[in-house]
Amino acid sequence: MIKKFFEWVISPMGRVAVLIGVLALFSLATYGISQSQASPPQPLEFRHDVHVTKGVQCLYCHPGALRGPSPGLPTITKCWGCHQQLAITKTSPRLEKMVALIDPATNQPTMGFEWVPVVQVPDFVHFTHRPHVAAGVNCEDCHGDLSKMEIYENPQVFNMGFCLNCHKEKAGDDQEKLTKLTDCGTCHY
Amino acid sequence: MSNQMVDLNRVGAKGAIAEAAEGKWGMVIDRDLCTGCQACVAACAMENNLSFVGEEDAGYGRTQHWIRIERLWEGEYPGVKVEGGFQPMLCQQCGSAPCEPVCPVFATPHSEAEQLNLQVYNRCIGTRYCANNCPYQVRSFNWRDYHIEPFHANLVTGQLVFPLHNQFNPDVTVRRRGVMEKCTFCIQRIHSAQDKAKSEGREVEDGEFTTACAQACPASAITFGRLDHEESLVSQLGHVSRGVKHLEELNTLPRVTYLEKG
Amino acid sequence: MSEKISRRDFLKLASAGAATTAVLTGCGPASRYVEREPYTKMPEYTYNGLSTYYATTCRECAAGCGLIVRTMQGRAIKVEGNASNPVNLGKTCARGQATLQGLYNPDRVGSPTKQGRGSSVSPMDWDSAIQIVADALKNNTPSEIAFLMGTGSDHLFDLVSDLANAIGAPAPARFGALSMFESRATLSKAAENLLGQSAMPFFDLANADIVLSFGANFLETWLSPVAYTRGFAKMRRGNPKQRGYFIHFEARMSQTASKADEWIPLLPGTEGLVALAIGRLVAEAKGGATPEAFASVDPLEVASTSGVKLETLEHIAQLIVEAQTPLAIPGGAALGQSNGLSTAEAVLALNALTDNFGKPGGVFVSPLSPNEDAYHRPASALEITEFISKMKSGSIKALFIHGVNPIFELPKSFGFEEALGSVPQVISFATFPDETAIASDYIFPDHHGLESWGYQRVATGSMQPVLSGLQPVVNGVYYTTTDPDTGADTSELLYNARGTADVLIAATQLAGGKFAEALPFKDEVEFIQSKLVNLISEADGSFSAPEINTFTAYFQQHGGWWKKTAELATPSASSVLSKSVNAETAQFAGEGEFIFLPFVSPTLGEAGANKPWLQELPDPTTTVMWNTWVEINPETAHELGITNDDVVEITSEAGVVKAAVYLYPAIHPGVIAMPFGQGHTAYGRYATSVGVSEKFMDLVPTSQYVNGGKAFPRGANPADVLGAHFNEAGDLAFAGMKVEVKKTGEKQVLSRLESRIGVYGEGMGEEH
Amino acid sequence: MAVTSDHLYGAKKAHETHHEEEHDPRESLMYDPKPRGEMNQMVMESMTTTSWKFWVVFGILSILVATCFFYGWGYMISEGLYVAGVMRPSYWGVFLVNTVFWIGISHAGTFISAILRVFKAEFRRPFTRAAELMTTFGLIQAGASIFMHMGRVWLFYWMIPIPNARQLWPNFHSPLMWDLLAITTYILGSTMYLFLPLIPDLAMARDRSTGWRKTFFKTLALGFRGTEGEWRHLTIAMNIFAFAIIPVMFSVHTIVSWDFAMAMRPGWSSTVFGPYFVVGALHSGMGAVALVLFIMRATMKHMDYFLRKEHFDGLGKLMMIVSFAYAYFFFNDYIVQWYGGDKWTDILLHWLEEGPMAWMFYQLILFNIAIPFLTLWNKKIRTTPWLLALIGFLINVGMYYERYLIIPVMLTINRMPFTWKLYFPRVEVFLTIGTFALFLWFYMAASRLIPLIPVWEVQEGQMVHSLRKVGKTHVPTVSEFE
Repeated sequence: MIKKFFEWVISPMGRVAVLIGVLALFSLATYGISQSQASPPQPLEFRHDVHVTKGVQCLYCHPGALRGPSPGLPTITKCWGCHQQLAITKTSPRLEKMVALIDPATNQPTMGFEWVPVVQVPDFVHFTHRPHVAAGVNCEDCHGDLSKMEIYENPQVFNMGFCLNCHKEKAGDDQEKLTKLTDCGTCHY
Repeated sequence: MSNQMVDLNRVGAKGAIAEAAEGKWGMVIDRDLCTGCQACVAACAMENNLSFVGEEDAGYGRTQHWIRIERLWEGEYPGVKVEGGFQPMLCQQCGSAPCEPVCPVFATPHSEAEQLNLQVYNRCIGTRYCANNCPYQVRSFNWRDYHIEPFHANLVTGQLVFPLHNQFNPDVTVRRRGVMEKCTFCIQRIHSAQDKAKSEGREVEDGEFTTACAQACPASAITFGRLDHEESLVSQLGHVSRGVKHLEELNTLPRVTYLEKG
Repeated sequence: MSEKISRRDFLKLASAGAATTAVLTGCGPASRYVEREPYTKMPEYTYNGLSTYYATTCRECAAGCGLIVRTMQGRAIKVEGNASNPVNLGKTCARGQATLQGLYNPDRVGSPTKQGRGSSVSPMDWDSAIQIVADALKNNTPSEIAFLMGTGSDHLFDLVSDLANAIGAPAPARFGALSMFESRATLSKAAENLLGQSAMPFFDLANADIVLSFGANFLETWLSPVAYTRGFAKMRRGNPKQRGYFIHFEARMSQTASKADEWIPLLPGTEGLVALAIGRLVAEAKGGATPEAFASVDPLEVASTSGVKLETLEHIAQLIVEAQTPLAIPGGAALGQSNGLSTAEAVLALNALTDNFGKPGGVFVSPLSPNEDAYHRPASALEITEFISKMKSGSIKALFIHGVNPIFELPKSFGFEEALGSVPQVISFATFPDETAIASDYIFPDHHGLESWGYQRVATGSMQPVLSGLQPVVNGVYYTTTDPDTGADTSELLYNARGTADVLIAATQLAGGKFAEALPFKDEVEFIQSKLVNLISEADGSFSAPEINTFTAYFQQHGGWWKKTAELATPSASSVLSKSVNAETAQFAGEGEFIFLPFVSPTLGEAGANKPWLQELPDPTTTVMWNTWVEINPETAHELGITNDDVVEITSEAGVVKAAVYLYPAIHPGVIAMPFGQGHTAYGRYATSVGVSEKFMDLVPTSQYVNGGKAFPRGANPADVLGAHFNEAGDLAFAGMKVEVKKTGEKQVLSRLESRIGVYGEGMGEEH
Repeated sequence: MAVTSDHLYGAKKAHETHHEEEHDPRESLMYDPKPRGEMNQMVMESMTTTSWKFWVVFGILSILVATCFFYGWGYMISEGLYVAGVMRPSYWGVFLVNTVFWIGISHAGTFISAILRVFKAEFRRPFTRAAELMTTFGLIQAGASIFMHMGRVWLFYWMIPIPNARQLWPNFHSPLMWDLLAITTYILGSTMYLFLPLIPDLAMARDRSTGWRKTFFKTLALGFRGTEGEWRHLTIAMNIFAFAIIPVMFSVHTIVSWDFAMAMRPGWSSTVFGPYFVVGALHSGMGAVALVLFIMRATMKHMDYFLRKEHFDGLGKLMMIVSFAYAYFFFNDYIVQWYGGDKWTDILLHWLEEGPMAWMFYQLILFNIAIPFLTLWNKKIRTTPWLLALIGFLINVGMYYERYLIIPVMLTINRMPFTWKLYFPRVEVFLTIGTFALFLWFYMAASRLIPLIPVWEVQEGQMVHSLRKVGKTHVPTVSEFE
């Protein structure tokens, strides 16, 4: 039996089989990674492209990026502020979900959307938007061109290499700046 | 994937030697004032998401305190005394730290920017060499996932709910089992203070912020601040005559100065 | 990589099998299991990762330290001291730091519960709960309604007092283990006798250059530990030219004593004599006639009875004579003696001799707190026994208990538990399922201190009159459930608690009639405003406001209201010296070769046992964690054939208690000491101890968990062996018991932080 | 290798006829040749004839490996290291004791086979392979023990210098990195060094076996046919490895010792640790070889022919010499440290001599120094296999004690008296049993799969040894044609 196995492995068919097996493993791993980057289901398929092309500033809905670590996700109150004036609000089937949440009597939302954050860095990475915005990094530098995204997706894997490349680039030849920007303690504590 | 690698050797022991005895952040602890009241220990635990380990493990030497208060005796009854007063012992943030060069994966590198010994939890693979090599024995290892023991949970509608998790400080990583941890001089506070100062276009002032332990200490026995600023309180206290560095003979260049009773 | 999985289903995985989690940890982020998603339906500003800070007041003890609580995404994250509050000036003690673990304690009472004295536990809704309270008020004749309250939450005390006055019920009785071990009644009585006013004396530690403490453990739990620790620090290092000198008289080296330059062990109960003897020596050294107060004592005799060498006494007297501003403090175990009052008087007399009344570094009378007419001291143990006998006699039909756990805190010999049996209806407002709550008919859980409104009077600890304010820093504790399919989060209230003040107001409204008139308020806040309103007109306040709403807003924003300048009253020293103090050695109750010296655990306090981090804090002097120990002098133990970790049986006339031995090198050979704070039979999973085997698999809800017979006491409660003996002021003579010590043969290894090899040289062949 | 059989038999007849009394050939394998085919057959039989006892032991070992090693380790990984006994200040426990111990064991193999091969010590021939197997299997256990010790073993690959998104290299300042490299080099080198001399025997086995064994040997023998050219290449390769592996061997254990010597700890930072550890390793290795040879001889068929008194005698002499060296370094280490007079070292020595683990300290001296000194002088003891095996066993116990004292017991004492605590192993016990079981399991499996006797070497030896008639007498001679 063992003998057969040996012979089979050595035979061309066997080698091909082994190769296929290895490939399968790799593709499985890659699939896992890609899955972790896919956008989670949202309570309402918010269309970034429409809003961005209409000229809505990112910071209008995500003002936290100016002040602190997290840009913040807008509550429905903010959405309704504009949308109550728009004709499309009545017509669009996509927006029915939102309209349903508005109490016609008070014209105030009864409850908020529970947005699911898409970009998630692990706990051990302490990322703060403020200094990045202050340093003149544009939103699209990391989050991609949202005028072309119907539903937001991460343009790339937010891993350490992605951060470091940019940090090194920004530091340039400035040794002190490089030290600060490549210091483990800058993000990990 | 970029081909150029960060040469962490530069940031490691060499960086520490380059910075010499001065350092950036430092602490002064007045043993004559320390009443051993454990407020600093509690404050540290609350700030840094330390896990409590329960009676057994605590007694077996697996406490997760980042700062502990040592008490040794001298003399015999009735003349017995606490030797030199209580001694709060925490990571000394050595300038040339024995823990740094021995880590095979740079999980405890030296921060050139802040002049601290960092502990990068997510890089740590748990060889525990650093803890062996620490002359002050101030590193603690996560022997298990103390935080998520079902023992601490309530069963609500068939789901485990951990009320105590609400208290976690989001600025500090909650450690999983198998990684080393230690006092960070509340680096999250350092960062937020620097960030604030920068956003207002100024330098961080002395006493603008402090570590959790110093903040709590009812006797104000702990002082924290910039060592490289002559006028800062900590560098002035650090130069008084009763100041000593612990195990100085090892030339670890500790950043914590103890003020003896005298 | 497998971030989504670990974030969404982690808890399931954690319970399902840790092997999976190992893999997750390997390829996933190190700690994604902590649910840090914000509660849903939060205002927008909570989303941007910035903290919000609220000022409130610590309710772990009655000192009234101001807190600033950092909150984020609707959670309280860190407790910091309120730098502007005159009591603690931004500092906190360990118990204050750990108060969050009370707020988020997994063992809080989840909802109003019909307890049925532990027999039939069933949850109920608040409406019926309020109905029950209303009926209890209405259906009983007012004189048969009684309120038993803790030393905390002064606003509730005021509310209940007003209610009691209006309906003609007896005034609420206040009590707490701390007030018992601090002998507050004795202090104020002594002040009344000598200084002419019944108030808390204030000892200006900060400006004294030599301090004599007669048992006052002011660095641990005594009166206002944080304030006194600040004072101590100033005394030590405040004056750059001179380092303050500190002498402590106590039979065992307490944490406070361990900071003394000279710790002088003496026979318990002789503190008064020693004080007088020192006074006499001082008077003689100063020359002139010996004042009446010290005339009766003979230093030589005192030296022999107390065990303090005459040279020591003379040397101390010399120090006092040379000192600029000497100060003597009575307190702690010194007052918990049959002669406690005269001890206090003797020490005050010593102060009078050094003529430091009303001088910097001397003795003052604490200012009354704002909106306080006179100092309401908590009930003395004697008054509590009277209360208990009233319960026994059946003249109490309905008993409301809030903020105190008498079954645990009172000595068994008082028989509170039995007395409870003869009270038809007992309603507890406890936040945690403690012994008393479980033994009552209903638990209507009050908010935790950090969730509640209110104010706290500062009886002592600050030079100014201070009224510390409470406000909710979080609106309840929620838990977030995640829909595994959509990933949508929903938040539910985890602990359905309600402010007791609100409950009482609602109940009175429901009861109608004179009850409704007694508390004519919409809610708790309106009542508090009614108490604050007359502060608006007060001058020299920390802030001023035109009208009450603004005032209340500022009050909450600043965490209280206080005068800018000190208002310490200066007592009259004139009569003190002329009045003779009859201090004789204390009487000890019971037979036995050892004097029993209980003390409040510095880390646990009276109610810290259910906070895991306080349990994990090593005791400052013994470094023991999570348990109770018995301190015995090594020589004594050697004679008895007892060694470390031997479980001994301590028998007094009042009862028996068992605990493990700690050979304590710094304790009087004739004394054994034991910390108070452990030994709970209920009060949550951390206060009780659970078998290791079931520890990790047991998932039943905690309400059943603790009193479901699974838990057994962690440590032991020294109150069990205390007999009903009192000093002249009616305080418990807790240090006045004689006990037998017997070896049981059992062993229980105490968890110590210290190393027995390194600190005591065990197994090293020779000491190192 | 152009050796005709009558050349052999000539020599044999010659001494069979005369001089029985002068020279007893039974003592020496070299002067007691058998026909080549017969000898090969004996080896094959020793490999193929398996008694039920073997399977019983093998089964028990398999169960032990499954439970103690794999289940135990899996349990520890899933539960976290708290199931082990390690704590502050003893962060390293039995796992690293095992690592050092197994690396020590692994040394004997290379030492015996490589050094003796280099110096052409003839008595080595029959048991080089047994020793080399010990190297490989021992190193496997050592590696496993290191991984057991790690807190997050699933991330071990972070120690391997590969380009990665984090843009981080491992830290080459760390002795653990040196360890990793040294041990990997050693395990690769020694495995190849094990394999090369195996080829001719595999080829021999291939020609004498059928069924799956044949396929197995065929695959491994790489088509070796025994031609002149093949032999030349093989000999060259073996010589290269024999010379190359020796410095590697010395460096490996020196580097292992640096894990401790480089640390800032009383008792550890000792300059003599390098050679001390190497000698210690040889000491335990020799003992282990003696033990294994005894077991082989007792259990396997025909082994009493291949393994004789002379071999145990030579091994015994070696053990004694090594124990001398060990004694020197042992006392050197402790006495020099004591003479240093450092406060903490003094306390540490007190701890060792008077502390609760003192018994271990004194037994260590007894087993490692006293017993070898007192016994191995005696040729009778040296040539009694079971006695020598017993001594070897005791030496190994002693050496295990030594490592245990150096790691957890010395770790108890640091510069912070407040933290001193004594370590007790918990789950480590099972995992240790597991590693030992796995080692034996490998060995037993190998004894069924490959010839444990390098039969071609024996034959080669027998060919070059002969009794020649010079005048009236016969003298043993060795003809050099290697």
